[in-house]
Amino acid sequence: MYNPRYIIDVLADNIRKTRNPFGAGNGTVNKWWKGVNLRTEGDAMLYTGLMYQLMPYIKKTTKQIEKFEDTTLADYVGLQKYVPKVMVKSAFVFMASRKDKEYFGGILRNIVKLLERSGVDFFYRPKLDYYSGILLYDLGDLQGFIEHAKFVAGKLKEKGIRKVITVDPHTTYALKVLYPKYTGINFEVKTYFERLNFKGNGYGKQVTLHDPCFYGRYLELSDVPARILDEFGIENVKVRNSGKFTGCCGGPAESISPALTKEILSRRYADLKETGKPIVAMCPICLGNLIKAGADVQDLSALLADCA
Amino acid sequence: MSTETMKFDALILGGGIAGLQAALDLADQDFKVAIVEKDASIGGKMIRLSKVFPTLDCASCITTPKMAAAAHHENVKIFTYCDLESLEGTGGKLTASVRQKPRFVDEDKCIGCRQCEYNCPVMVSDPEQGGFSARKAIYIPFSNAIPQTALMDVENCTLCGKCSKVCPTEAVDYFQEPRIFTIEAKTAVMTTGFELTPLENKVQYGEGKIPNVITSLEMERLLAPHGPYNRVLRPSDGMEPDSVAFIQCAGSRDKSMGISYCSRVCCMYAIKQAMLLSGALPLADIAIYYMDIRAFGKGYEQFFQNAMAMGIAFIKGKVARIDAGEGGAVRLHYEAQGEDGGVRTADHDLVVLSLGMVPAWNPAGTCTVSTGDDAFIKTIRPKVAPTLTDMEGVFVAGAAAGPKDIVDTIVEAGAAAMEASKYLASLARTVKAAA
Amino acid sequence: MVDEKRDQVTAPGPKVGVYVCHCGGNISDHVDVEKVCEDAKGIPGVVTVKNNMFMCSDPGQQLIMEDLKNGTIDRVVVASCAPSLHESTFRSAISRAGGNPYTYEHANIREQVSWVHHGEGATEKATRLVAAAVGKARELHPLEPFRVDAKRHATVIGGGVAGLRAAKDLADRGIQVVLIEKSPFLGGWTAHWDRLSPTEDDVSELIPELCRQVLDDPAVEVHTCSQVISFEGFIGNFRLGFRKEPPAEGAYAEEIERMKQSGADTGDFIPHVGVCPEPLPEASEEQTVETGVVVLATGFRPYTPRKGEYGYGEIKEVITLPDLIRIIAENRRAGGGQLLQVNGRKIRAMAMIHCVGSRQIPGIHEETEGRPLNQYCSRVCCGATLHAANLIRETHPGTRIFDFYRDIRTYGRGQEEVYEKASDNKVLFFRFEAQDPPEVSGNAGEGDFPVSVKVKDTLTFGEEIETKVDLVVLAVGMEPNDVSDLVEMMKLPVGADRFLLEVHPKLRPVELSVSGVLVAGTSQAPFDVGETCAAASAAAVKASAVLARGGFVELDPFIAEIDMGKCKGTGACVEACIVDGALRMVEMDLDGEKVLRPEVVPALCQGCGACTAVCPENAINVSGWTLKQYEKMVEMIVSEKLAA
Amino acid sequence: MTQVNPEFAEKLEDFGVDTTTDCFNCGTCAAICPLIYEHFPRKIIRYVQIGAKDRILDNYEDLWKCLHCGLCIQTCPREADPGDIIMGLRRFVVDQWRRS
Amino acid sequence: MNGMGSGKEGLKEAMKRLRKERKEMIAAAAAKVKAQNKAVRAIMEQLREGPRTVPEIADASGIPTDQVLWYLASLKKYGKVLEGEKDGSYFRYQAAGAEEEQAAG
Amino acid sequence: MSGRENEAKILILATEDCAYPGANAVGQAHMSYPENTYILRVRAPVMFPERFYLDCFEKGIYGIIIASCGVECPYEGAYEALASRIDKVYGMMKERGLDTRRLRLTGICTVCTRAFVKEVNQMNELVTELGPPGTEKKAA
Repeated sequence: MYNPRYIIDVLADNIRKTRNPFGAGNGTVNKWWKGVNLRTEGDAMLYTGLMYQLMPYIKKTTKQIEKFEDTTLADYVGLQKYVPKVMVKSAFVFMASRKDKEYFGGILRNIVKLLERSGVDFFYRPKLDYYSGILLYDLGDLQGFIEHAKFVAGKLKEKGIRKVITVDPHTTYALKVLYPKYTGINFEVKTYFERLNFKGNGYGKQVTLHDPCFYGRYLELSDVPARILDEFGIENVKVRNSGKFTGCCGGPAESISPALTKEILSRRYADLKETGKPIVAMCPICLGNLIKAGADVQDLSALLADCA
Repeated sequence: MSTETMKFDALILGGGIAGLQAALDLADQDFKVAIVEKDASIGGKMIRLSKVFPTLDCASCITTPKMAAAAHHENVKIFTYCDLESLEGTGGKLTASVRQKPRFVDEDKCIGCRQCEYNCPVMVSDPEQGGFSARKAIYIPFSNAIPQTALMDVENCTLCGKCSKVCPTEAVDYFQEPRIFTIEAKTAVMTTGFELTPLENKVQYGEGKIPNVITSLEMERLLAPHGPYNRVLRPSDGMEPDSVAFIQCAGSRDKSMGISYCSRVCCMYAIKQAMLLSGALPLADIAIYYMDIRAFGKGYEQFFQNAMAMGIAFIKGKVARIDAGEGGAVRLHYEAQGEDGGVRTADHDLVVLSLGMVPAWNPAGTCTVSTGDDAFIKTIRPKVAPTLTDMEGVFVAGAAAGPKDIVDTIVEAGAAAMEASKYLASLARTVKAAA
Repeated sequence: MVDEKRDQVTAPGPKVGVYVCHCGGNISDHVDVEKVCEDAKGIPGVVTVKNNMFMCSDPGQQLIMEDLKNGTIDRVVVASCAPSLHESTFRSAISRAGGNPYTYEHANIREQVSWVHHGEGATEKATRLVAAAVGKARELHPLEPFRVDAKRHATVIGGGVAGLRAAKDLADRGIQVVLIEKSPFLGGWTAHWDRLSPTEDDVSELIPELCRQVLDDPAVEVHTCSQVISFEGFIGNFRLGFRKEPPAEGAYAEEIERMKQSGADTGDFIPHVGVCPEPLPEASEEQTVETGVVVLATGFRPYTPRKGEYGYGEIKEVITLPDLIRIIAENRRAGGGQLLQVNGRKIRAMAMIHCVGSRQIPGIHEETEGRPLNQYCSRVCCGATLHAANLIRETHPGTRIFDFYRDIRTYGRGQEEVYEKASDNKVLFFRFEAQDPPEVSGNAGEGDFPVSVKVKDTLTFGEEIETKVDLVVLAVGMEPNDVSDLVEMMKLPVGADRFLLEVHPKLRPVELSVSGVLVAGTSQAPFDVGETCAAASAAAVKASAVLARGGFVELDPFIAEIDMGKCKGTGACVEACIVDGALRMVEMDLDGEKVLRPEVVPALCQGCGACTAVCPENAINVSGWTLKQYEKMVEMIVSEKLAA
Repeated sequence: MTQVNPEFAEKLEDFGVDTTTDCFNCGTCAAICPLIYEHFPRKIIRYVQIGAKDRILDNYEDLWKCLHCGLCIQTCPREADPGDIIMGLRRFVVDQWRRS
Repeated sequence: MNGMGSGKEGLKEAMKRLRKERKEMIAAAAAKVKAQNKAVRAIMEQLREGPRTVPEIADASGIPTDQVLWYLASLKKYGKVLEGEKDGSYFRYQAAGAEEEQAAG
Repeated sequence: MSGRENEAKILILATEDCAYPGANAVGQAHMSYPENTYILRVRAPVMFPERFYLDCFEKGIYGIIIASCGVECPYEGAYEALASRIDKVYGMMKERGLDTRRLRLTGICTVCTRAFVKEVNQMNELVTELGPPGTEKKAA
């Protein structure tokens, strides 16, 4: 594994400077909305937290750092070499493949479609769509997280944002649980799937839902996607461990130990494979990992958009 | 609808071992007692057990004499298959509205010959046998049931008419209606007992879906002489198990399952079952996974020490999770503690969940008796008068007032009978004084 | 109906009616009932044979009742299902017809014939069983239940919570009670405590309340400083002598001193002592009571650690849980404080060690002279220890607590919550195996803590761990009070654990093998206060049931009966009797001669028949179950005449 | 011989670690943890209980192996939130670095 | 037994009504009986060939092992099947008699 | 059943608290055992003197099973007295050339159905093999 100390320092530094863990400008990363006709005023703000957008970069970075983990070189050629400010400014933004960027952007565009179909009064302002800072929290840099969270929450508050619609579990957890606790600022946070109100047609389809830890356990939201599938006529062939008892995809360890991630991912994937059905994920990290494992997996939004 | 009213000195709610003991202790003092039991037979959980700790005498040998004594006692009247609809009143005049569910068999005519049962073509999983074997759609609840009266399960009846045809006493009555009647009593004792923690609450333990993971009461049936297989077999395929494990605190002392209290009997019954198993399956490996062994009662610690001496393995560590293993095996995940410990998995042929106790009855909506945070009936003077509830003239005994073993239950039933008889005596004195 | 020829054989013997049940095919499908009836007519003594689809039905019972009423028969045999089902039915039918219910015999031809045998043999067996029943029926005689005069009076021995509870319960049921307590005080060990786990009941309220109820009840007579000195008689009629005398030199010195210092009047509660209900006697005085039942509530005493056990008696900082409980209360009365204080010494950290004097294992724990090992669990110490820990942590937050246990046994309602609360209160736990107990050593030398406790902690993967403390508290278990005098005098059964032994833990949990003597509370086994009160009430209800019917106790008629015509007075029966005192030799006048002959004490006889077997003359038999009856039954079973 | 130091646990309360004594060492967290690295996380929690601060600082890397997946939190029979204890310890360790 | 005539007619009518009321329940129960009879026949057919273990019966009949055991336990209770010798970890079961099998079917 | 087998009568002295209900439980379970068995309900078998057993054999009973409550006997001390008496009976049987296996003391509980049937079958096999009481001497 990599020394968490270096990694935390790099990430914290990046976020402090660029509001983004990879040190890339948000504008550089967040481009999916271009060409999508989105309002900038409305009842609730779509708040992606940039997690989907960052996936192509995470994927690339992980590939790099995997090579050196647990080698004697690790400490010297560790993550800092691949995500330092130098790289950010130069080649980093081009590291991610265009295909990946298109894929993850597509997910967000699907979500927009689903919200529109549900007649949800929402808007999007790319400039206000900040990374939540969750990774700092997860890694133990509470101070760094609070600073960042205060900044983000302050911006949103300043612009009068009260209601947000989130698209991934990590951002949802940050805004719903951590922000009120550490910034004192409360938002009305709903995930996009909690706002869906139409019944699509997916009769005959069978899938297996992979609940992310944060939805399954911390936020206890797993029953919502399950119910939506049911309403769509899609059968959820239950994996042995789901809901509160769901298994981790290994994602959270990625920046510290890709090897560990791999091990845990392979176990979860074995679990999921037992049903023999296509897998549906609802967290960008789970999705990315399952893709990496070679799974037949798609994002929940993609499935729902297909059946809308 | 006009309802029949019957008068008694005492009403006993529940005909398990606590209720029977309380009824007998009152009846022996010449008080008139009514027992209202929700099941089709009296005997409660105890009559369904195999043998009981720490003496290892058979449960039936202890229960049947008390059942028979109550059934034949001139001062006791037993009403089975009855639900209490309401219990009202106070100060020596309690009115219970009772609804007797239809058996579709005339209780006075049925002679318990079981001809109906033999001839009925419908097999239904028998909950009395853990669902491991069938009963029929018309049946006597179990071999030593009292009364030996058949009842019909209309859900599974095809109305083929065979039972009626073969019944020698024309006791089958397809049209029987529920019967509502009133019991007036001066005092009441709640002996409503317990149920096992529902399996569905245990995500980690497979929610009852993993083959060969059974409940402790199911294990009682496998060990009992009238059990479904007449021996211990694993239910998935009839194999005689070579290794059996018990998981302690599977539904007790666990806030993640919403039950923080200790169920008090599970350690001992698991040790007992393990001992009986090592008799039935001398070659099998038997392990008990535990946090603390709570062998606190008279003779219990010695019983536990004997079990260790017999070679039963006691493994300190709460099982975290159960998975289905290969070929019908059950895989446990736990942390072995101590020097050479670590996270371990172990495969067993049969796994018993030592489930805890939850109350079988909630008085809310039926009477004003309160319950505690643990949902068991609240007692207001637990130290000096442990059977007093907050409803005047109403007492409680046994597992209705918290998990309890049989010995403590029987003693407490006696105590409740004492309180009830004192209450009756005080009423008599008041009446005398008023006259 | 009556066959002339056979009448000669049987006259003027009993007239037996035989009634055979078809049980709606249950019997008749496998047993040829008609043939059984036909053959039964040939059995000596049988005057009528009838059958019915259901003998237990009203018409079936009517058949029997009519034959009895018109004098055709005077003995009844029903051949049907198991006697457990319908014996009582037919006995009551006989009573209703004016007969004696004991002139009845049952032949079980369903459970023991038609349900287990099929084919011809079943019919023959049924016939033989009927014949055997007839054989016995001819030997039956009318019996009446025994009535023994009983004093509506109870004696309770022991003035702790169990004794107080039982005495008050009995008095409330209108029974006169004498309560005998050895010490000058009421309240027992409970009075020494403070707040009870887990309910927080305050003994300074609970004990005075209980004492007041007892002392104010005119039906209860309380004698403290009193000891039982003699005991005789049987259920309903015991004579119990006791002596009241001043406490022996030095006995209860500490308590008496505390009483004096408190300036309490008689009847007042003195903390950690109890209630002294009457002035200490100045002279010795003996009394006798005639009593119907006796409740033993002689209680327990805390285990005193052996010298050197965890440093006890050698390191002054090592005390027992009862000591600590008093200290906690004294600290509270002194107004609390950041740290608990013991004799002015501030306790910054303390260790509590469980299972001291409980769960002792031969081979691991050492037995010392005159002190057998306590292999049992004392049941209450875990809850009491953790409860004390909570009181300290909540009142003296600066005092740290380390708890060393083998298994935490907080089993009772609300007790697991006490354990949880201790965790919440930051009590730190260590778990040890019996063979690796904590090591307590004084003068640790390092720092300024006087004592160190080292343990091989299984929670920390078997590491050796050391804590430095100012105080070590031993959670001592319970031992039964020494009642060897009573055991001797009253022939009380004692278990291997030295506690009094009940007849059966489930069937008769508060009864001792001496009929009319009951046991309540911690003289039987370790219990907490609530359990003790439940046991006391359970004992009281049994006593009350015995005495409920006013002036007599009704007993089964199945007891030994002596045929004085046959008895030669060998005394073999007395020798063989398994109940002390149920049979005794008495001098009696027989044909003008003074002879020694046995006499049955009906209240003590259990009707086992141990005497029957040894009488060379067969002069003693259990009524209703005589040897002759069995001989007749065997004769009928082997009878050639019945051969198919 | 390990000396017990209960002050350490108290110090950790500043980092939101206030449930360590709630743990009664049943081991379910360790057995359910997807890491299956020996006794993790109970071992860490036990070290906090007995105040073995140095061992925690010496083995700090273990803390970052935790996925914060929450299985232990969900399964803990004492609601001691083992996962959150680990998170809190990360905060403690980061704070130590920043101070040094 | 003897109460023929109008009473019987009334009963017939009443039963008819009851059957109508419970139509769905009866249909479900009847379907269950049918399936049970089929399974029992398949199992008894196996046993007629000789003593069999649960896995052997399951293999031959296609009925899952747990259900085979359930049927055997139930048939044993009602006297149609007997437990035989143990073979490895499994017991063999045998038919109680040819005429019994017919009744079960 | 042939006449000879039917002749081989077995007497079962069954305690009313344990073994007698145990025998009934066998009936309830519809198990089966030989017909030449006659169950007599007794309070406590301690009541029978030594000669009772010898008389039974004399009268033509082939085998006797004392089905007691064993150590759970409700009459404390009675079982021990019984057991020592049976030892004496064995001695007397030997003197008379009777095979001591014809008399068996066993414990049967209220639901000990298998144990009951096993005891009965064993005794039946034995007496079938031994023939009428008293003939074993000649055989030897």
